[in-house]
Amino acid sequence: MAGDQTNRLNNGGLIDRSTALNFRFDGKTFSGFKGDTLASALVANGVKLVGRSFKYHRPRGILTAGSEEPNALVELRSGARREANTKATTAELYEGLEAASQNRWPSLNFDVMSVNQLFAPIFVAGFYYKTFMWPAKFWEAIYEPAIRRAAGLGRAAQVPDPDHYEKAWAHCDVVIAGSGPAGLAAALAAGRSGARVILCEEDFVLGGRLLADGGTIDGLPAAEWVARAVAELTAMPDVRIMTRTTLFGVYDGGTYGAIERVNDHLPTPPEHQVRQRLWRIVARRCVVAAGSIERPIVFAGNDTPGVMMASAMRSYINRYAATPSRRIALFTNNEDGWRTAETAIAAGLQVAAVIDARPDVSPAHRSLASKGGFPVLHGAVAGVDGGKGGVRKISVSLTGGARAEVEADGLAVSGGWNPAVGLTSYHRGRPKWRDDIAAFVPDGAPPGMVAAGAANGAFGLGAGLREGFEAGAAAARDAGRSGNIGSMPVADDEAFSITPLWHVAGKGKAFVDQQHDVTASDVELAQREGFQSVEHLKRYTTLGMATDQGKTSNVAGLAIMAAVSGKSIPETGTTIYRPPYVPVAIGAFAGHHRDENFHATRLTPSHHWAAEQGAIFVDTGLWKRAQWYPRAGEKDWLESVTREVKTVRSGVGFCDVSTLGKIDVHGPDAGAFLDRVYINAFSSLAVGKARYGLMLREDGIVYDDGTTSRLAEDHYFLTTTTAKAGLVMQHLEFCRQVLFPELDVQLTSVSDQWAQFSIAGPKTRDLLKEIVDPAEDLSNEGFPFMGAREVKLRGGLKARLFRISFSGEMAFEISVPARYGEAMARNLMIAGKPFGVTPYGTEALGVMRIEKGHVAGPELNGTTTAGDLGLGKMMSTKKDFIGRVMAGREALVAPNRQVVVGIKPTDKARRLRSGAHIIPKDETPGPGNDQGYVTSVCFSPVLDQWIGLGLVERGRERIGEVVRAHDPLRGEDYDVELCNSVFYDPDGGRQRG
Amino acid sequence: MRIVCPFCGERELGEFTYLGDAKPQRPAADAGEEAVYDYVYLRDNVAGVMSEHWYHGGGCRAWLKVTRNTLTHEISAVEPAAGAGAAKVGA
Amino acid sequence: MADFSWDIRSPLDRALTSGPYGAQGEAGVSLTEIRNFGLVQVMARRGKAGEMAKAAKAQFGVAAPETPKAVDTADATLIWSGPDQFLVLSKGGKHTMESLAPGFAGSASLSDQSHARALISVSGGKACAMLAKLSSIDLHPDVFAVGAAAATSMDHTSVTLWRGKDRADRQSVFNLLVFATFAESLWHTILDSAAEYGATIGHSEELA
Amino acid sequence: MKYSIFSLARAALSGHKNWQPTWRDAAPKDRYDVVIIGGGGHGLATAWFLASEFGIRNVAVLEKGWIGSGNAGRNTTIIRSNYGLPGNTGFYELSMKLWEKMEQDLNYNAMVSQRGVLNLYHSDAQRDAFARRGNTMRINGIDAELLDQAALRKMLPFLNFDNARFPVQGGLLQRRGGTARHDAVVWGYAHAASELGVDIIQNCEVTGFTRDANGKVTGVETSRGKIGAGKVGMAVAGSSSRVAAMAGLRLPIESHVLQAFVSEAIKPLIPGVMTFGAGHFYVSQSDKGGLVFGGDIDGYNSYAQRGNLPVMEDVCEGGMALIPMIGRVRLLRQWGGIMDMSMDGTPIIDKSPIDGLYINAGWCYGGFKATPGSGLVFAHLIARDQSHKEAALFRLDRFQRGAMIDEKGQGAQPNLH
Repeated sequence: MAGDQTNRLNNGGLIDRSTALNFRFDGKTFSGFKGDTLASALVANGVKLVGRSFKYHRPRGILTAGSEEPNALVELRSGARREANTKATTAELYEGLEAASQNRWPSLNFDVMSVNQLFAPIFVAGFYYKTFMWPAKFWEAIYEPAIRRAAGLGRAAQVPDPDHYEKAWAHCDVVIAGSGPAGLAAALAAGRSGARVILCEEDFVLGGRLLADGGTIDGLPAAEWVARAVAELTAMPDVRIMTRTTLFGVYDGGTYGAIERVNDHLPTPPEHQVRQRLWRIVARRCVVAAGSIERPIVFAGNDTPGVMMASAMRSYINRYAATPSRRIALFTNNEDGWRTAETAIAAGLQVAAVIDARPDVSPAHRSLASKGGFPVLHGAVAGVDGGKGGVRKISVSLTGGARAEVEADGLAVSGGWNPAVGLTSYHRGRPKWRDDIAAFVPDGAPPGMVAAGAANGAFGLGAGLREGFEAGAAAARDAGRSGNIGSMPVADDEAFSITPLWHVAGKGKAFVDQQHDVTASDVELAQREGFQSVEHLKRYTTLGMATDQGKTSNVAGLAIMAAVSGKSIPETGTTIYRPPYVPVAIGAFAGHHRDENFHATRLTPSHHWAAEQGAIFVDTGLWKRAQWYPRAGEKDWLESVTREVKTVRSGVGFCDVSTLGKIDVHGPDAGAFLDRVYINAFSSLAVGKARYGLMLREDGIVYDDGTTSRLAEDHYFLTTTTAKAGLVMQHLEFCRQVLFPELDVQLTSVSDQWAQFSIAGPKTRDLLKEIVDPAEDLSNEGFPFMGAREVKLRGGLKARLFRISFSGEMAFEISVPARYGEAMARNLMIAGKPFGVTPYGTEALGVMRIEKGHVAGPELNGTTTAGDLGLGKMMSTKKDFIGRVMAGREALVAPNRQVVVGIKPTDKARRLRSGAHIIPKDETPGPGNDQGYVTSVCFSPVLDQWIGLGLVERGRERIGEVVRAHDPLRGEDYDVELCNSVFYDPDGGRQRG
Repeated sequence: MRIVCPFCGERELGEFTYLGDAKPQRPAADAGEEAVYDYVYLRDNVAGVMSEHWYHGGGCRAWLKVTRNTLTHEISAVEPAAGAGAAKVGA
Repeated sequence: MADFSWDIRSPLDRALTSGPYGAQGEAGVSLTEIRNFGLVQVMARRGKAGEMAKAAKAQFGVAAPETPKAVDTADATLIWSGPDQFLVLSKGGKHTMESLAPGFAGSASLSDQSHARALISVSGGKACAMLAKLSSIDLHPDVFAVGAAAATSMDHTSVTLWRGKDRADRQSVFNLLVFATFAESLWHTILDSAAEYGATIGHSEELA
Repeated sequence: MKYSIFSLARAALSGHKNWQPTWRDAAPKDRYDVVIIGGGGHGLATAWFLASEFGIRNVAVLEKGWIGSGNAGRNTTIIRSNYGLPGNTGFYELSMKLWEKMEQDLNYNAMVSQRGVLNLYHSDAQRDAFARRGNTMRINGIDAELLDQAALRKMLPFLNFDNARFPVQGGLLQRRGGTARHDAVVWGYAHAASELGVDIIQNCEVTGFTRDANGKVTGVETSRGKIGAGKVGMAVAGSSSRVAAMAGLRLPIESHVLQAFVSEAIKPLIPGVMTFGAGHFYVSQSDKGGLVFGGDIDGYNSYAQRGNLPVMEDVCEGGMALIPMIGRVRLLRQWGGIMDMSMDGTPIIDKSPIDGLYINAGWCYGGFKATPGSGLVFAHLIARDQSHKEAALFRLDRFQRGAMIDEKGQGAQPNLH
């Protein structure tokens, strides 16, 4: 077996010694056990140097044993699954794990960029704001690229993430964040009361600090109590325990975000499974039992590998049976830190000394010291001797001024504990300061949330259980659950005495934010330069902005700021706490919605038939629409589209137009209703007739257009553009429910009910006669232009037939129930075969509408008026309608507005392009003479040249004028003639014939 | 955010679409340009409790009048628009 | 005269492949498309809710739902679809626009939706877990009991969801009406969500 | 105090003990010629231009919290001048030209970095709209390039070209666009304005206006007492309606929340700024290494300065759809700012109907890039009582006249701009 786990204790720990796991760190093979994190396995293998810092590239080790880790960050996995900045302290070990240190070159041991340390006197906080300004060009060319390369930490994969993610919803009465003593007690109380409970634990084992610190609960060893509690909870059907799940944020209405790392503990997710799952948990109540985070003390050399949080050291020794050091010194300012000395002795390790910043030490600890044979030094650590090899010697400045030195290979530090106040503060709450524990605790919380246990500043085990149990019971009660909650778990409360100590003055760099290399003197410099607000401090020095989100640095930073600016800590205050509580993969927030699944896809009723025909599809909103139908031998799209247009204009063709929005408007007041939403009248429309309608927004600008037919006295069938279908439905419902509730009208979307086809061309009637029951009169008299009625088809199927034309040809639109859509397409091909029928796509549709001068999306662009579109005469003066008043404002009726006009190049061989601007001939283009632009273009088979529509200043008064089409983006500039926008059959004889 | 639709019950934000302040009333046809300008463009833009139009488009398609605090997002009341559920008018 | 056939094709005709899908072993989810049904939307006219209710009672023998519920009749299910409106889902299209119109004349407007939706039945031990990936609704049996219905959204698309009677093996049953033009897209999303549990895919003409 | 590599090196020798505050933390005087409400980028820039361009140095900038605590300090730091409508085009280019010399003007490195801003298109219609806009830019003397898919494949091979719901087809690139370090812009203007005698007064909240018998504004009431002023300018994005209400004005503005996000710092991955054209997502990578990204506003009126999950998910969906390699990059922080969403998506820089009160508001989510330009034209308006020629269309009465400047064509519906 590779590696010998030199620093593994022979007994104990929550690791599975029967399952050895091999892993690689920086190319070297090691082994650990199931139950290890990468950090604990590195500790077990005696690895101390794990990473390099952000700015100075200083050697760094492992500081913590949790998600607050600032230093031990690695690139985990490789290739497409490489994950930068992964905390070794939370990465679960698996067989074959690969990790690499980051932000070093060429190697962790020898990092060229560590020369930055030589420039440290210059590279102070904010130095870059004061230099790199001259010459101006050098910033992008030289300085910035160098800074960008040096900054950053790990490397992200540069290929698509191969794993899958998903999102899900969960609902409960009480969600609990954390499964330490308070969290478990809360879950027991809530679960017993009958509440639906979700217990989230970010670790892969339940128990929180009990896993490392043990204790006695209800007379049982902690581990045994945890096992019983978990068994009881597991047996409750409405309690859901979610491990590897972090509650990261709280949103409005009792919605909580949680990330479940479903398969991060495996090399790759099993087939059909996701890597991570984002949960939106809806809960009536939330108990935050997220514990607290031990904080460092800022002293020179506090970033040396081998300096570790005292609680982390206990985690490694007790939970993982791994010893970070053999001969440990402890530096504490509080009672709790001493536990590490007890742990070390119990594990058979040497304690070199305890350096206690407090004036007094309890008699029990005095006797522990004498039994353990180590000195208790009153004072503070002033410096650490050691480099990348780790701690060697510690210098202590004793109370009273004397110095002492301690030889040790590890230094445990406890500066007290900070309750995890993130979740309770995410609604911009500010925690309050408690002097007795020298820490910020929650001061209120978002609605429905309460903190309990250490997260609320109740550090004792007994107090944590009590608060958790009571919070769980209260939460369940608030949710209306009243079952018997049984008895509260009981434990003793340990004493917690602390003498705050934030910063030990001394020579050498003393780090506040270890990852971002922010030192105590940087904080002092910020204060000197006027960056005294904590938010200024954060932004100027970058303190607290690293991947640990300031969990180990923020409070110390503001405490130092408070000291140098002569204010108290509460006066100085905290920065705003921001979610997520731990960094969350972007892929998880996206879930299923990536690649082709980014948005849903809508298919027309004839889609699969069109695909069989070899249609090329285009995305139109969510729709896939047939764009054109290429035939063998056609060399490009233009040839296919031109053929489709010519076939329609000379024979017959059809196009699936089911994407139009279709709305049934029912009720006695349907006509009156439409009069108010359209600028033209509809109450006067005869049954069996269709009419083109135009809608405005209330600000007088054109909103949408379409044809609406009256199928019965109290039933209109309204169509919208494809793009606006949903929005028009919403708008009409607003009109119906909010603006005009007095009208008796009902609206239903029938967009999906009908397959609708446009059949166009001089032979349309011939084709239709094959399909429609012979009893139906399709003659010009029997079914005139703008007629609309139900017809029977051969075989008995009922359809709706509308004599409307978008192409300018003799045309009908025919609707059949959507499940017949595909059959309809096939039958149109069969029926039209003798007439040379062709299906046509959206391109040909577009060509024919431009030839006819019909406006569409590019002209209905949200800034044009009915007048701009040449439709001003449609505006009724006899009735009120949406947008009527605002449409009359001076600038909207000004004579110099840009209006729709036809445009064609004077050189017939020229291609016209949309987006070209219109400039008067012989003038130099500039802001003063930019008179409009080309909105829509096509190659017109009829005119055998490119034509287009444009919005041009006073365009309709300038028909015949030659102007410039100016298109610098594409390097083009050519003469075009402004012309009538109806290029084809201006009298409309063909569509009426 | 979650809105208790008077017809559907409590639903998540994604099912709703926002329009805006429900206080301005559409002026009568003869009210004149200044009144319509005020209706269309000017807003109290309340920092506090505000009555708003929301559309339950991802659900029952009812327009709702929601009373909501713009400082905290707390919703204190939801009622249907006058024409939502109007079949029961007079019934 | 040309020879036409008016084949009817469900929106999932192409996308649905009967058989097992996803993880092997006992299927956690059954997905069945129901193909032969009629669907008519009934909307009360202004002030006519009472008359519509009477007409419904006369037509179906049971009261139409006035809250989000689905009510079974002998040959149809009446599903609440919004204030003052409900859907008549009938087996094999037994209730049509034509058959319903006389009874509701004057009290309600009718709109045929038979072709506007696809109907999918989701059942099995993992049906709830799978639907939790798609639906923001709380489907716990205490909250969303047999007969509960919802007009809601999945994957940003409107759907009508209701809980049917439990299967013979006491597993949950959910029915889902989805818009026809979205059906194929949503179907693939459903398959993705079901894959980890293993699914049995099928189709049937009739609603169970 | 002059900043340079030499002053830094000198300071290093003395352990950086001799640095002076970047700006003077002033106490309010009784009266100023001009009082600017709002110590964000726009307010401080206005003060600096008043002092440096228009010779008005008896100026106070009042900030209710710490300078830069509003939108100046919570945006996504993008600068660009790629607008398509008269009024916007010239103004934002004026601003861009000021960005290009800001650091030398201010003697402060704001890390103005012209790494390019690229708007991606995914359809022919979108390409045509971009072509129209790009040509407007070129006609106005602004750099713009229309790139096709082949060009983008070479330039940004990591975009999702082949496996996407809406494949990238091309883009409109403004190479002179880019980013700037937002906080440094605030500090730079504060530094330079302070050097010219401007009083920067923090923790000073305006609670009302003082008016004379004719209704003219004569000063402000604040949490630190009354302060007299010849003229008062408000540059209080996010609070515009509230401050205007103190003077009895209603504005064509709604306040909305815009969220922004930053990832953990990683080695350089993404070169410039890019915007997704088929969803709500835009991104750049900061010099520190974090991906800074955002999307659409949440869509409902809000002063809460925080948003909700649906938009956060929507933005990340856009990100993954466009750049599928960022799936394993972790989102580190989310925050929200209050946007003054105007009724046409365009700002208002104008005299108010009240004598002596000047309005600078309605920036929607585009205020950061406008900072220097806004400072110059607002200072011009205040100093000369006349609009700067590049801000002449940003009038308050344009809605009454029907002369909206609506780039998105969404009308009087602020949450859609």
